[in-house]
Amino acid sequence: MTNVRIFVTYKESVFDPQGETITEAIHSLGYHEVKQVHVGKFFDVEVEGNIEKVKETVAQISEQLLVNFNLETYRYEIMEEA
Amino acid sequence: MTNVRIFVTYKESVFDPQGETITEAIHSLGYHEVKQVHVGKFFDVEVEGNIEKVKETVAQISEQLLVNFNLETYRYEIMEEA
Amino acid sequence: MKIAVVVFPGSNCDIDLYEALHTVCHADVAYVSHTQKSLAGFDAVMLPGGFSYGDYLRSGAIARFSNIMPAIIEFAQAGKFVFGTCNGFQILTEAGLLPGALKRNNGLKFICKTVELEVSNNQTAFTTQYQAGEHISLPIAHADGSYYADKATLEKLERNGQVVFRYAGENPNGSLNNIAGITNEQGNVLGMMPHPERAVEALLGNEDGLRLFKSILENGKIKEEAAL
Amino acid sequence: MIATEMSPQEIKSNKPYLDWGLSEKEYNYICEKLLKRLPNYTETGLFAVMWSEHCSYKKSKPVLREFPSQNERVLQGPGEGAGIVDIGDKQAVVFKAESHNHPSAIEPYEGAATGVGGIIRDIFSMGARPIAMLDSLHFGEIKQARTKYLINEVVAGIGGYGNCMGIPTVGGEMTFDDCYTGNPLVNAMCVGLMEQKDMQVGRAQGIGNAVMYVGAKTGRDGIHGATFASADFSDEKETQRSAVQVGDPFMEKLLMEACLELTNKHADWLVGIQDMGAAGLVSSSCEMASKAGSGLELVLDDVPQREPEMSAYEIMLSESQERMLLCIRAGFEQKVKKLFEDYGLEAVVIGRVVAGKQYLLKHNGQTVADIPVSSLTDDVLEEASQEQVPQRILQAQKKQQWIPQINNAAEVLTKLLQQPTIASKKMFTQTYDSQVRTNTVVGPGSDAAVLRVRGTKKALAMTTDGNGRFVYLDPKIGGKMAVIEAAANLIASGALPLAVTDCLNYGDPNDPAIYWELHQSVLGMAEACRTLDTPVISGNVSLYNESNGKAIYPTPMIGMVGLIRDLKHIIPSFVQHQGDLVYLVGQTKQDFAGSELQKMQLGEISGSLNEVNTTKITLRMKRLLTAMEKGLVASAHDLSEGGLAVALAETTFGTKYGIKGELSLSGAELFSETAGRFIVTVAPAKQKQFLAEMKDKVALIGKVSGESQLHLTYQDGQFNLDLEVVKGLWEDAIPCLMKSKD
Ligand SMILES: Nc1ncnc2c1ncn2[C@@H]1O[C@H](COP(=O)(O)OP(=O)(O)O)[C@@H](O)[C@H]1O
Ligand SMILES: [Mg+2]
Repeated sequence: MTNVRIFVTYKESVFDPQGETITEAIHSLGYHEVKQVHVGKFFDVEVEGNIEKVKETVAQISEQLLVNFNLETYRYEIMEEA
Repeated sequence: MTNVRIFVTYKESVFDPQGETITEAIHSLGYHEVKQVHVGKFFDVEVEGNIEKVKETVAQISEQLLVNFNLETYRYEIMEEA
Repeated sequence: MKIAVVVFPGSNCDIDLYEALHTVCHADVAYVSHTQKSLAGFDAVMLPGGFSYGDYLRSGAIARFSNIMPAIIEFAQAGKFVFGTCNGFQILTEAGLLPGALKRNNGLKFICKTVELEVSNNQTAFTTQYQAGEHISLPIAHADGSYYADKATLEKLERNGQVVFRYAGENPNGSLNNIAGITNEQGNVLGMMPHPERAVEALLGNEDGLRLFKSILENGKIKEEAAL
Repeated sequence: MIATEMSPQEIKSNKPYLDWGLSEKEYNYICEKLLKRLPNYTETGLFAVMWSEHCSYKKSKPVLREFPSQNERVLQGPGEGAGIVDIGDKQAVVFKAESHNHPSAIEPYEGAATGVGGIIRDIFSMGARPIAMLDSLHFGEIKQARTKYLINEVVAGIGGYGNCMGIPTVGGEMTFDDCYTGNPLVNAMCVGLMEQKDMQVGRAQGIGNAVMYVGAKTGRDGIHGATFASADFSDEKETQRSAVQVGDPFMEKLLMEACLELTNKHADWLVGIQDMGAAGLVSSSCEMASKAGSGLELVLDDVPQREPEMSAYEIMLSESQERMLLCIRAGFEQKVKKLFEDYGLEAVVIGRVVAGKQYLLKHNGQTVADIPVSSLTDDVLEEASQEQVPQRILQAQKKQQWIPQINNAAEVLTKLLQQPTIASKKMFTQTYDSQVRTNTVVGPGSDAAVLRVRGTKKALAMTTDGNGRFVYLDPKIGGKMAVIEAAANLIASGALPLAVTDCLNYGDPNDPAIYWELHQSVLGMAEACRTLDTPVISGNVSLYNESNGKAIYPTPMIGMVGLIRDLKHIIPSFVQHQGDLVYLVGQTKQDFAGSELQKMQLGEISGSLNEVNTTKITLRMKRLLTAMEKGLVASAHDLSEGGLAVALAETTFGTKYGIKGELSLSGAELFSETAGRFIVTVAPAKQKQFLAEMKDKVALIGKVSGESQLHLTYQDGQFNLDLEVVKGLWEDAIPCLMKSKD
């Protein structure tokens, strides 16, 4: 069993209203040392099989389902193998 | 300037309907080797100041704003210092 | 002309579309479950608003893997009419039948209100009963309605006249180019965030959506007659 | 888990039940009188939740008996998931309200969302399709960041759930007062529509019939949530509360559609159906058995579980959402399973109706509970509560009444329109889908919401109203006023009030002053309900609404539904034509105690209320309704917070018209809040008939004008106000407060 974390973020060029709103909220709390906030989501998945197969599966579910390439890109990290 | 990534996840016993629904969707696509999906979000923040101060700020904005302790917990990683 | 209204798990404007077509327009319409694999016998298919699969992951992202989707895609490729409103529009973009994507409203909140729209193209099968450039009012009700596409796609949409409806007053959600509804290149697939099916009866205060359904029915009939 | 459970002896000596809300006296009564032995851990837990106020109504029951609950239209009164009222054509309207105050104070989004989810299940468990949601929300003044957060999250939770379900949220109310700062009130009401033939009950009967579980799996959510609702808040406790329930509206949508298919198409498979709400599986199953006088056996190993190694106690007390319990005729289990499977849901047999009257729970091959069903539901110790008139009331009666000085009525009106309780709530209501399923004829922003009944000429009007301030100053009169206000909102929309649901929100009932408030206000509400012939068919009690030892205003919420016999009779709240005559219906008295004006000018409320004559007001409202049904009324708006002046301004908002009026009232009386009054506009051609119908008990106060001005001449002055300007201020007031930094 392998634990993989898949990170999904908006592409650079896509406006992220949530990031803006949170940045403003942080500033209004007085933390002006915080310059920029970007928000992303991640998926922690547990996958069975050998590592090559796992990587393949992760790429496939990301590309088919988890990521919308009009807006988003992704990256993943193998967290641990067991 | 320090880049920090703050990870926010649901606490253990909290029901995550989104994760459940995505897991089912992945299974219905035929990827039965994927056992469990948990969804989380992350915040990439750029913070000014020395590292100790940065850590303090990150803890404060997480606790005051980014994390709902009724349901969520958080962890952060220093990504890079510049 | 026979119209299918597809019901996905979590669709909730299915009855609104059905009633607009059946009770108000006296059209021949039937519900089709997402579990079906065929649209045989139908001449048009409509995807209703709602929260398919709870809008979990992204609006429309999971619904596009339904059993019925290959039939809808085939239908679109065959040049038959496909219409999606709100969640239906989101599903059509996720399925790649329409370009671009619908992201979270700039204000981050769900908005339910009536907005002013411009009919930017009245030459589509869905809009022939409107005047070119006419301003109409339709309700919106969504949290993820901010239309996004990259620059090249936007230019192409504009060049081809694929932008059919545009927000004419305030832009309620941050959609690029004020886009509220688009067609595919062939013009037989329309997706829009506003809800024309909520605006077909004077009792509910607005009839501006009626002509959209009448356009489809009329153009469907013309097509049928041409085929004979 | 199970290994670490306390033994019956340990329970007796360590008294964990005290933390679960069961008193020493109750525990002893259970041991000595009911069981004649010591209850084990699971059993003690069952008693603790079932005997909580939330489930047993042990404190409030004697008072609730005061309410009228029947008339010839009522098909189902209190006692089931929701009340049912005949609306003709073999159809019925079903409704109930529910409070989720304590969960929302802790976790506002999920608290509000699961409150909505719960009340929706109550409606479809009766066999009715939910057609509308309303809410009643009371928060602290919009000052602190925490209050703003609570408001945003509660509103988002209500919208998030209702929007996803495709049930329009069509109306409600929202007030702001310091007393709600630490303990906001979040009440939700759901209205459903059904064919009378589809009526269901929550009963488990017929030996051998199956008890089936459907919906979400059981987790350790909100264990002891029901008993939390019975213990007040203090700031220190806030951080330690246990697992919050999370709502899944998508699951509930599937569950609703599947249950409606079962109840409406396969009634012959079904014996009873009930939702699992507070106190989850224990309360739903033992109530279903108790109502039918049956015995029940459940095998807890068969309960679908989300988490490993749950104990019997946890399985029974879990408040996981989106679950229903069915009693299915033996032999139809597979059919039911298949029906739910088609919706992607699992239906599981978890037990049977058995001979006798015991409540038997099996887990891991052992009997973990074996107690009489009735001991959980019927044998609850009802305790007589102490009552005492609060000091503030005794003192108020001795003091002179406050009479405002009005020097600049236009300025006062302008400021009143910006008071949060009066100001536009659009920034919140537009986050609710108020139109989905295309029946909403009148949505948020009018006196009552109106939905047509598809396929008929009928429409239903609905409203929620409460006014803690009046009830605080005089519970009995305030109680009457709450009911009158709800009825007035329906009448103003052209509807005949049918029946009432309520949420009774009060402080700690062990305080004799608070119990007195509860009792007196119920007496007032009951009297008004009797006069109006609007029985109370369902409701909910929420006690212990206190924070740091200070109670909220006693705040009963009245939810009322009315029938409009013909769509033609729907009356708008807004003026319709230039030249129409403006009438004031009802007399204006010096009613300033508890008014919005008093609150604004003094910063607090005080004084005592003048008596309210419910008979007279009812007669007046009936006449007005008749005039409406005869087509004599162009628009109507009832007078509430801010009185006549505010109502006159409101009734023009969103139109291109204004009003030019001349009144024999004083400047102060423009803001008096005498109950049961309306402003009505009438076409000149209909004037004579209108007056004949109203028996001349109305005053002509002006005309609808073509420009957007409110021009008023009154006893001691006059003013001219630009309505466009004040409408802007009225609309921006709440958005400004919500944005401002504290
Ligand atoms: N929290 C809310 N949810 C939905 N609708 C609301 C809410 N608060 C106020 N409204 C709507 O705003 C309008 C005005 O409310 P209110 O001032 O309480 O009216 P009234 O005084 O006539 O009872 C009503 O249409 C009501 O339904
Ligand atoms: Mg009113």
